[in-house]
Amino acid sequence: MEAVSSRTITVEVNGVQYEREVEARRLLIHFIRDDLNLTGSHIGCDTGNCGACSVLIDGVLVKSCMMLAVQADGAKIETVEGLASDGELNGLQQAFSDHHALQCGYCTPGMLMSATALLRENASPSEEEIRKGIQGNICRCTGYVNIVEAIKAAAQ
Amino acid sequence: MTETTVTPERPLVVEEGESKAGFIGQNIPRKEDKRLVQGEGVFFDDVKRHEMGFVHFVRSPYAHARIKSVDVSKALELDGVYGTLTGDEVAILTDPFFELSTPPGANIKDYALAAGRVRHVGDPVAAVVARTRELARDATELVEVDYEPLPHVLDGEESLKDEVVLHEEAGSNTVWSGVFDWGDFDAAVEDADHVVRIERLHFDRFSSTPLECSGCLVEFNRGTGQWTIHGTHQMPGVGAIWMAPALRVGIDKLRFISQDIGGGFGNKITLHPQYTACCLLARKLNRPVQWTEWRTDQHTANTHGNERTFLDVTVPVKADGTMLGFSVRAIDDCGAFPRYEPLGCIIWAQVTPGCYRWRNVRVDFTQVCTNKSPVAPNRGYSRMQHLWLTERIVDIVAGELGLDPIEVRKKNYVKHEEFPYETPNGCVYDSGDYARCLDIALELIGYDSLEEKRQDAESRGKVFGIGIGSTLDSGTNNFGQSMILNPELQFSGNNEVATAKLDIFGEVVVTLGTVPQGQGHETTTAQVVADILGCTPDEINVRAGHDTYWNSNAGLSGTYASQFAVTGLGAVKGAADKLADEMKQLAAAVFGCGPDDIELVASQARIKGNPEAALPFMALGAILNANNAGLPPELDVTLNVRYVFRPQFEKPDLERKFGNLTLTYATQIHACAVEIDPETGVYEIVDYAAVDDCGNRIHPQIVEGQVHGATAQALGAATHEIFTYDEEGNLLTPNFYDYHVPHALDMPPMKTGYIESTSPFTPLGAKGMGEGGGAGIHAVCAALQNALGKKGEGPIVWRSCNPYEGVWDLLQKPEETRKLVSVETR
Amino acid sequence: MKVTGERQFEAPRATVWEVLNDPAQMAKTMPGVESFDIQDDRHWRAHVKIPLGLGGLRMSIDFEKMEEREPEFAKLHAKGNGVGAVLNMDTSFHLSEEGGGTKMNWEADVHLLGPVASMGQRVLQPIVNQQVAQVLGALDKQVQEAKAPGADAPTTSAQGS
Amino acid sequence: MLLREVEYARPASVQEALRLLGSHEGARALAGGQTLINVMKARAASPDVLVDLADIGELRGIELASDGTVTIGAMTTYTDIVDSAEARARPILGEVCKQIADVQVRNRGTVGGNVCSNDPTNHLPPLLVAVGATMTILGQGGERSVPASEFFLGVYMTAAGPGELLTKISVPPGKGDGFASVPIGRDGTCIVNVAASLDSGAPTLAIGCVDAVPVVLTPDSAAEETVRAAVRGANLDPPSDVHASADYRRHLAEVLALRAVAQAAGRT
Repeated sequence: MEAVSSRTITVEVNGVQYEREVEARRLLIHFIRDDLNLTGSHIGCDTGNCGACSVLIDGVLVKSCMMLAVQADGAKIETVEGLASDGELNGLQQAFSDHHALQCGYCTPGMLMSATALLRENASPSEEEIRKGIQGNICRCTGYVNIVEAIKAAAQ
Repeated sequence: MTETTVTPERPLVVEEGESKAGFIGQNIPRKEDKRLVQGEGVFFDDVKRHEMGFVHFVRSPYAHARIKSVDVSKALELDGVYGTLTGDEVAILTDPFFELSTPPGANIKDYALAAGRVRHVGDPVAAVVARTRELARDATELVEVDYEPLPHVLDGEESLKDEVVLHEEAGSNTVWSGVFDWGDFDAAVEDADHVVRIERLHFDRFSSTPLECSGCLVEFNRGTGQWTIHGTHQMPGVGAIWMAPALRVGIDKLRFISQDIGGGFGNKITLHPQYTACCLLARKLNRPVQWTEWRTDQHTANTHGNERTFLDVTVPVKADGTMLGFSVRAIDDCGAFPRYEPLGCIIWAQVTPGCYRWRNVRVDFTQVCTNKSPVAPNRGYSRMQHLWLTERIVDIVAGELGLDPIEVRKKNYVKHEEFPYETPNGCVYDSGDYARCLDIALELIGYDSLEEKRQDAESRGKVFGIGIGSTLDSGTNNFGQSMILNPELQFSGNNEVATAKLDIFGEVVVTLGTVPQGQGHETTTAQVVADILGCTPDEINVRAGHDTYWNSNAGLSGTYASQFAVTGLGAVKGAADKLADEMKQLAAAVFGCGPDDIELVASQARIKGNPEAALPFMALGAILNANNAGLPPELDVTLNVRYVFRPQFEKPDLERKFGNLTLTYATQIHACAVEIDPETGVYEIVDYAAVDDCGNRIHPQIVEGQVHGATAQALGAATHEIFTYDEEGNLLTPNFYDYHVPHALDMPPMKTGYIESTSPFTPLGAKGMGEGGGAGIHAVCAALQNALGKKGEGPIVWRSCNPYEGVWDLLQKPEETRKLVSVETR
Repeated sequence: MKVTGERQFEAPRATVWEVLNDPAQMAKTMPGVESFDIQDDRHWRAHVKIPLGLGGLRMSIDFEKMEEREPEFAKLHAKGNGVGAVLNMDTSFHLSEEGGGTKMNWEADVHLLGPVASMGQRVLQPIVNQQVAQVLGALDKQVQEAKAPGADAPTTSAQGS
Repeated sequence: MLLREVEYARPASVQEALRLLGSHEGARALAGGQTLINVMKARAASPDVLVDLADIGELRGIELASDGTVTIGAMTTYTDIVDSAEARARPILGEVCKQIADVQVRNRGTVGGNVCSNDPTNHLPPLLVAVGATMTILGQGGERSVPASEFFLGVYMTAAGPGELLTKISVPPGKGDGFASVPIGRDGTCIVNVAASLDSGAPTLAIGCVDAVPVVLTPDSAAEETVRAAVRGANLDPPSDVHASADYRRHLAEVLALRAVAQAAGRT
């Protein structure tokens, strides 16, 4: 098929189907935040370094600022808004609060998605594995100390 | 790279005061967390309006150039573009923002967009508004700006020569200069056994780069002329003081709203130029406009921390290691526009002696403009730079005289029994025990097994070093210090506001004047109010964020300068006390007894000794709000109170530049262990301890979180974070691709300890804390110096930022830095 | 950033001088030239898309001849405007007859401004070297063509992408 | 953060991809996007057409031949290599891929994207040269093989020209390999990196970050003095940037060459 400058895509985000026409140049993070109004995922940089935009695409942890929305056509996307079930926090979210693993909360959505991906793959990670798992998520408030503690606690 | 298998121990509890009843001092769950962990916070970029336009700025590629013409015609022709704004329009429609300094700084003209001349790469020249973010960016490429490049200056000392003048209307690059002279420095030099001289030290330019960049959504109401700004401004009180006169409107026309902010660290205080441009666009286009700043814009044009060079440092020292004082010439580089400056020229004087008892200090201070991004009060503002100077002096003096830097600290620290301690320029350190904190830090880092650690490192071909960083968080400014800079300024004291009400269904609602960006204000406020009203924090509804329309802010409201625990909670305590008193008066009127017979316990107002006679909060609220017939006429009770907290300050003596400039002084003593690979200069922080003393801790977890965060930012600034410019004036670290902030794997194992020296000057005995005074930078520099130098030999660590090549140069050419230091022994 | 070099041409100095001073022929030596208009013999503008492997960098460059001493020396100033990049370049060359051909000593002082400059600081030097090598290669062809007019000039293969 | 207009296609086959790439001068292949999308965000360079290779199954996967040769499809991600049993036939591959950036980038970033973008600081160009890999390029005129040492031509320029695709990379078996680098912070961008292999006969060294392409050295022995002389003999002229001067990079190249060779020697 020929190259096009915009296209209708179908995505499932946190279990809900969406069909939208979107410009080829539209980044996936802008599509999630501006077009679908799911503003939980955030933008903290413009070079793919900070991880605040991390989401799961078909179970794989990615930075949604380095993907075009059209690339996600047909995918199942999980964002932070899908972690809790109608207001009931899951274990990881509760551990983040219990251990004061967030202050401003701006990196937290991306951090939770990275931790979710890590724990699905490795049920009891060591401290080094936890730090390696969130290496792609910059936090400027916490120095990562309590984030590592929270993930360790959620793993038990 | 050692595997970080050491898990940070739980904080070493040293002084477990009697466990206070009530919620203050407990780690209650944070009220902010529930929404934030579900991605349901509301940050400025989450706010949307129908038909809003997206703003994108056209920015200068030149460090210094005259603007000959700006042609927006092609941009306007692009389908989907709503409109534009240029510097000429701004110069017509607004007045320049008022300057804090005296001439020549006072004559600088600072507009929302560059008018006539651009002064740094990234300086906004014009703005375009369009239907989508992408279209706005496309349109900026169609705006044709004809620049006439001018010579530029990027170095502070060079700029002082005024060969290249940035602001013609000021006629000089000097923003402010003055000499501070306390005690008798010359006599001290006479009396000294040694005089140590340090030719040059340099505090590098960096910033705490909050993860959320700045931005706003601005709506204009044509009927009332009212602007509503959903944004990230940390000090709306001062922001409005800048913006209203520039826009030629009353201050009430500017309504600031924010709920959640993704970190600020002082970099969201000087947003008035960009916000004013957005206000003009919202009015001009009669549509809401939304500006989102991207990371590269934030680094190249928003704000940096102050860069400061220290020259000709002279330190008279007695034979026994007692330091008598110091003199220094300081040159502070504030970038292209002063804005919040020159406040930085006096703020350091809050901690003139640092943690030490020397009495004779002379500082010749000059602040200068350069063709670089403007500065803002970045975390540790101005005190960090000065405290780094005092700590470098202590380490270099100890090194040159062959003394143990730890013993020299203990000998010269202000003693525990000397508090409250008046500094040479009249500030009063409220309480503390620096030596004790140092001992705890040494214990946490296993100082007694120093030699084994050194040998173990050497066996792996590494050079080991341990360093101390002692620092202060001076909190709650007396803005009267600004008068020392410019006697005509009408700022002094400080204030913060809170309101509290009991409404019809008995719910307690509190509003603040502060602008939290992660410090947990809703939680600590609920703790204070719950303890006063005798209920639980869950029953206290603290409205999230800030809104001018709550009418709970004052001129100096905001969240900055480590002061919430004092000013914010001081206002909250005042409001809660007033509300409690009114609740007792109402209950007394209902029960027919005196207010003193009433106590507030278990969410009820009841008669002491007769618990059955109790009115639940709901009853009190209902009676006053909807069922008040029969209440005594003289009962003046509203259950809706507003309180303004004002710390007790005097205006300083402008002649002697003398007076109490800050209310409280929290202490942090850090110890850092490094291992250097001598073949490459690469080094790793292998162990770290931070001991904190900020008086009574309201929420220990939140205090520790601030210590962790401040340390991480300081370690970033000490190792890789630096804003370096090439000779064209291009910033070489314009985003996170080259500006390397610490990631999870970069952080060392961190151990924390604390003591609580109650403050005698604050309502809750707490001290403001959180900026951290750059303790991590001092500790890393000290550790590198300890590893590299031996008595009177080896290199001198003279810069605050030491990347691998910096350490490599120190190793390769020790004589280049050694010659910066000389010792005259009598 | 200063770049200098030397190049030997198997052609008489007059021919080399003629090529160097004919904007139309010089245009063919520049990588990714899309269009070219000559205002007068001292000013001309080129629209180029510099091939950068990951997609071109579009720029319009205004050339101005600053100095000229036929047939041995000329100095040019070039000012390029592109997205996220402003180029200021001063370039000059000396021609001297040597060994039956012509030796050209050239130098260029390249100033690049804007985000492309800071983002690309590690790759700027190698990219400039690559572009210079291509220009000199193309210049060699032009000179050979000019030397033997009418000879069926080899079709210049597409330079880079 | 805001790209210029671009056209996008997602072909199902290599042939279809080649046709699309050949049909437009400004067409570029989009693999993992971990470099190209960032370059487009900065508008430092803007392709007109993106040909997304995600749906072309045959370009992804790792096979281990009986003679121990590991063949990696160009669209194979770093995570695929780190997790792959077949790739363990040449352990250095997984070990180095694991140091690249972070989990998110490794989950999408591809081997083909890494070598075709050929950013001077990338890990794989020097590594694949040192281990003696061979690249297979498919163009309109059919398939050809190019040794890694001849694949890298300039910054962002490789033997895979416009309208062509790198389809796979074959790595001969071996154990005696080493990789040493100085990254900015842990797992950060490399200031200098050096790959070494003692398996393909004489020692082969490839130094990254010091030129547009990896600098290849073949000292006649792994002895320290020989290796040091080889690096000095190369009289490297590295770029300088905010993280390191040319002199510092030149010095690191020497130290890291010795360490990479020592690591390789310890594993033969």
